[in-house]
Amino acid sequence: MTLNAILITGRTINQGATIENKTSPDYQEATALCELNSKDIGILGIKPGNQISVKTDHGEVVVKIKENNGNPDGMAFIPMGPWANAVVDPDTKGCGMPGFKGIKAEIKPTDNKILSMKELIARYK
Amino acid sequence: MQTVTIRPMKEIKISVEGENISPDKFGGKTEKEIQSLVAWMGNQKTTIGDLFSVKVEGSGPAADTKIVLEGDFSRVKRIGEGMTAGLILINGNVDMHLGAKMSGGKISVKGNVDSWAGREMKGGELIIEGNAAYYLGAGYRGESCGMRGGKITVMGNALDFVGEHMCGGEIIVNGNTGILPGLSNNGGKIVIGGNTSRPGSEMSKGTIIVNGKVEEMIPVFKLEGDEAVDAVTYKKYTGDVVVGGKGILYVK
Amino acid sequence: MTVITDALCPFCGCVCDDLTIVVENNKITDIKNACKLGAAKIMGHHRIEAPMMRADKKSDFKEVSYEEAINEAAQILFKSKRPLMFGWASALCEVHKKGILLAEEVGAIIDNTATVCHAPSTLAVHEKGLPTATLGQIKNRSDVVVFWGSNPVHAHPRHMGRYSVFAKGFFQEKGRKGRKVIVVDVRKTETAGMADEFVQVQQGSDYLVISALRAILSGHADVVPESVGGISKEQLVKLVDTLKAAKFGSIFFGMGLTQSISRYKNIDNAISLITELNAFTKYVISPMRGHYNVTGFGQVCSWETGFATAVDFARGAPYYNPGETAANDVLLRKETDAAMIIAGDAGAHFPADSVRHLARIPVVQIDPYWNATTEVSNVVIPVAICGVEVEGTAYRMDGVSLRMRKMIEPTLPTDVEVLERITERVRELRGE
Amino acid sequence: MELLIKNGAVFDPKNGIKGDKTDISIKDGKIVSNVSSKATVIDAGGRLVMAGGVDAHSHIAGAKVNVGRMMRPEDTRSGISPRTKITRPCTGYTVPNVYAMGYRYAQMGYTTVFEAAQAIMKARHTHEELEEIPIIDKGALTLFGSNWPTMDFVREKNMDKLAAYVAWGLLASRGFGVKCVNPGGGEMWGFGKNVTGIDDVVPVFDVTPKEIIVSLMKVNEMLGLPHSVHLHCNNLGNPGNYKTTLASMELANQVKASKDRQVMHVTHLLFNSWGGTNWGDFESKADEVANYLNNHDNVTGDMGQMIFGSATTMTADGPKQYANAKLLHAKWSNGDVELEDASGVVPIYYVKQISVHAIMWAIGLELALLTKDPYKMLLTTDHPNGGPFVNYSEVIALLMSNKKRQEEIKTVHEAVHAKNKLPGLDRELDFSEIAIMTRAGTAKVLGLLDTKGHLGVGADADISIYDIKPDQIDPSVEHAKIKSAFSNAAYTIKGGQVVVKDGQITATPLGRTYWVDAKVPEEHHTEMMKDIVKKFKNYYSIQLANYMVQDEYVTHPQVIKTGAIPVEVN
Repeated sequence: MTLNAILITGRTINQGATIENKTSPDYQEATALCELNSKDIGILGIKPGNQISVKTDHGEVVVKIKENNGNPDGMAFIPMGPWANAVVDPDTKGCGMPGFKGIKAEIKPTDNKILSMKELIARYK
Repeated sequence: MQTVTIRPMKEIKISVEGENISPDKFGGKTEKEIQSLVAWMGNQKTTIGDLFSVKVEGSGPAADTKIVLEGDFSRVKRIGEGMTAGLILINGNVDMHLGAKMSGGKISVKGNVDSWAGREMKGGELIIEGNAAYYLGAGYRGESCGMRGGKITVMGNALDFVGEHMCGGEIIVNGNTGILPGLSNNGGKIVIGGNTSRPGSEMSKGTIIVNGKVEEMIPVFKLEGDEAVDAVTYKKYTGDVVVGGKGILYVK
Repeated sequence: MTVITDALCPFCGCVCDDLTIVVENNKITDIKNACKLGAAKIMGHHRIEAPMMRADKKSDFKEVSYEEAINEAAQILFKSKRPLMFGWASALCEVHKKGILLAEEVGAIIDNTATVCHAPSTLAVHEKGLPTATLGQIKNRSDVVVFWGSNPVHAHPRHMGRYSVFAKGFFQEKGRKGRKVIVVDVRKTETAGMADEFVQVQQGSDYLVISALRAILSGHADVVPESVGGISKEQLVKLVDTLKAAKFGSIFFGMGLTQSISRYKNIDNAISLITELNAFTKYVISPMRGHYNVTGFGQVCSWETGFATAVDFARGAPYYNPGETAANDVLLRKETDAAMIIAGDAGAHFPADSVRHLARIPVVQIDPYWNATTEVSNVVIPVAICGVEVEGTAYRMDGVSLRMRKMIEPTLPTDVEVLERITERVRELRGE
Repeated sequence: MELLIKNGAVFDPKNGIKGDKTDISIKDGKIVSNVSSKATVIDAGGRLVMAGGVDAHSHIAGAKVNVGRMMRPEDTRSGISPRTKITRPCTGYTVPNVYAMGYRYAQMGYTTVFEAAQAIMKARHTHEELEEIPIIDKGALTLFGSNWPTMDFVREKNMDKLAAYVAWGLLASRGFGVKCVNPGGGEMWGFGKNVTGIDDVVPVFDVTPKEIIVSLMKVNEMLGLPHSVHLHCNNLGNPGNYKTTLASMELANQVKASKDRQVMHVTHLLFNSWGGTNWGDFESKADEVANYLNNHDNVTGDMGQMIFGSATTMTADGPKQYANAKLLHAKWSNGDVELEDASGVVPIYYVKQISVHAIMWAIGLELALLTKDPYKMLLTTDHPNGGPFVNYSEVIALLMSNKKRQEEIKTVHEAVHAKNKLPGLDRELDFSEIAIMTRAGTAKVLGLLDTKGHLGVGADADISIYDIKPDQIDPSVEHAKIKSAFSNAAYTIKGGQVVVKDGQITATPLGRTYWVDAKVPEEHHTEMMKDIVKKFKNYYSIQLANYMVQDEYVTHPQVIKTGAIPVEVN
């Protein structure tokens, strides 16, 4: 199943607590995830902890799904970091700030592996 | 009549500051004199002659000078900045700040222009056959006035913040614009042929006409009813009511 | 064993200054009063131990001497026609001063992490100014506290306790009970869960909602439609009444406003709302700044260059225009031909296209930690940790200047030493 | 290092020199009676020589100045010049960067400047900027007028504790003197309100501005501070405020000076000498204010002269700035500082054809021309409130030439004829009077006349040479030359070093920072600190241990020691 969502990115406490330790599994655990509400997770037909692919006009990334029922329907949240930034809108809109929030995304379950920070960045070289 | 034709000699990757490419700077000058004018590229102080081939035909003052730009100028900023007279014909795309602060003369572009075209323009005319990016006819950071006079015409589309802080003059965009056109309009006229969103916020004076669809209206306008402008019927709004604005927004 | 009291936290913009640090044999063994974020940073992580270099970014690094790495860094900057020097938020003001001088000398663009955080707030300040106050003013007086697009429970864990919500103050003896807390956000965050009122706005509609509030406040509720940004007119009218009823109101805003559609214009509009509320009662507005000294970079850069950030020194004099001179602007245009990334992680926090360009050009990194920027670097120079191993100045989110303590002795050179040596070497290369 | 300035037409009012050809000998940064034959000689060639300029009131550093920069990139982009081998880049007109502050003052022949207001809690920031302002000596006045401890001790009528607090506050902020801005108003602005005069009661704290002013003057003299209380009156910027100003000045009679200077300095009087009841009947009352000064020796003032064009108003007077922003529809920054004070920043553009602006412009000049003794009316523009300091030469030219004034009057709104006395004033100040208003007088008002503002032996070797030959010029007629000469010094010498030659910066040494270390009896300090500790525990948002400015922020201190108890010698 596919979910069309609006993606936002931002801080979380776990992302922050591991931010100076970006090669650690803890950082990946805290950051390579996407929060959706249980209804949307249900639409995807998967469970928290499963992998999903988040695809936007700007890229695609595989992250783990996490339940957050504070999200309204159709809202996806990925903590700020390399995984989120693989799919955000780079356009600075004439004011220097890329589009880290409000990006149209297509979310699907996937079996593809979650890349580590190093693997993710290696794709850019 | 003086005609100056310049053309990049190689691909330009790092933006060149082209404020010296202007009839006011070229008028009455020889090829050699034009070649020796400064053109910064990044942190390198170079000259127009280092970067461009220069051909001069005839001689004349700024008002009788035509500059023809051949080739790719998409990384040349500030062309025609502050020009007071003459003509610049651009046969391709150009970078930011085209015709910034110009007060007279005419610039005509076949291609696209990057952001801040016609920034703080006071007079003259800017014709863009392609698209414009952000802040068309807008101001500089913190200034209370953007465009004050003159006319900008865009045949294609423009992005966000068209005519921000406009205090006078006229902007016509035949296609669509991005969000917030005419933001804090203080006396200019903006005509949008296509669609836009969130027009006219904080406008105190001036007019915005939208011939396409307005995706989102900012809830600061009073609907006055229908009104015909040049035989076309529009919904007429006045505002921004928050700032006691006397601006008029016509939406088809 | 040494116990350091009233130590300052080098993590977020709260710069809490009431930490107690226990040091044994130059190792921090215990912390009191710090939140999870501060404790994690101060207790320390794996560090880069020695300078490293590589010519090919796909190959592994080789350890080199500081001299070699500094020479290479200087060569890269010296040769560059369009260098970018980015980061700075996790470093002290003393580092910023050295960085701005070096940027001047090599004709670089210098920009800081605010470019993906609160730089839009600065753009809004250019338009409207900033009616604000120190955090103690809020603690002592504020009876209505609004968090708009900010989530302190996650990003500034002690903010509510120390300054804004639970804190007791002179005119707010009851602490939490005396304050009305409102959260405006696109989703029900943990902060929203603690609020008296949660106002759920549709993503991207903040500008419209603020305009509606301004219209209602100015007596023009008649032009406001029945629903704006997913909020009913009724709730908006009620919200305006609540705001007006305050004796001292404060709004704290975050990246929900700076990063959404309309960007800095959201804040521009919010500042106007605050200014207009002052016709009725006292109101202030404050950005929730992220890194502990991101505010400091803006301060130093402003007094040294006149501009807060994104300063282009290409022509020897400062030029400023975010949208043109900010880090992502020049990276996305592929103009940058060399970069120095210091005390900030562009590799992790810039969009993929920007990082792709960094991967193509020579990159010098100065940082204590291995991070995503390291992955795209050619020269990596590890340094001491500011605010833990190095003392110096930081500016709290409200602009209060504080002196960070040294908790333990550094084993590596400081940012200041490294930047001074690079600057000296650049001067040598110029033949001075 | 020895230097000898020969053939200068020296104006040194303190030492009674009025244009005489006097040689000045300099050794090790000081003026001495003679130097050896090895001394470098500067031939002034009959040109005007004065002590380096001293500015007692200018907003050059600190939080609100930087707020001005942050909110005004449109100002920063004016006045830009790139770095040179000697100088860092310069930016800005009304809110210049730190380098431009130092260079531009030095280029005008100024060598000492005092920042007019710093909150203790933000003093570290002030010093960070002062440390980067090149060339000039400087210092900062510390705000005390709405601080909670001040109001508590005033209410308790405990002058010992108040003196101890002022002494401690000066140490904490590395401050030079006591600034009092709209006393009580800063606290009331905490809830968006203000006081309307000196007798209003500040709620909860239960004190009046009058009590605050008198108490601060008392402890200022108890402590024997070099400078007097420096007052920004209540009601500033409101028509009719001259009554508040006169009432405030009268308070000076309640206190005796501890030294040979005023007990109250009322600053930027241009903004406080207003008659009328609204903007319609707005008029000058400069004559009333000047008349008061002419008849009293315990109060001094400065002009706060207005300059047409762009300015940035910035003051600790928070409520005034909100009112300004509303009136002008201008962008507005506010900066409340917990338990201490407020501040606001609003840009303004002064227009010749706006009647109120024209009347204001004339008020400043009237104050200088109607006050007989120039020691009582210093030259300032309250930079950048009245206008940027780079315009001092314009003010000097206006004061020295009635012809220039009459020419200007023709270009401004006609209201000045009805609302001001300026059109009828024909007084023209001479070089000695200008030297007093910009040097000797400022130094005397600040309490620094031993080493600043004169050219006698023992003074700091801060000297300016201007490209005018006083015996060959008629300032009344040749005012353009006067303006040009005072804009760009032929030489500025700072601490014996040539820092400016022909208007160009030649060296950028770092000047010193003046601050006052005032001692009080230990028991007073201890008692006072009990209150302070409580305030930090309960109300401040930072720890007491992190409050005081550390030595690292004042790398070239010039400490003046004073005290309520006799200082033991050796």
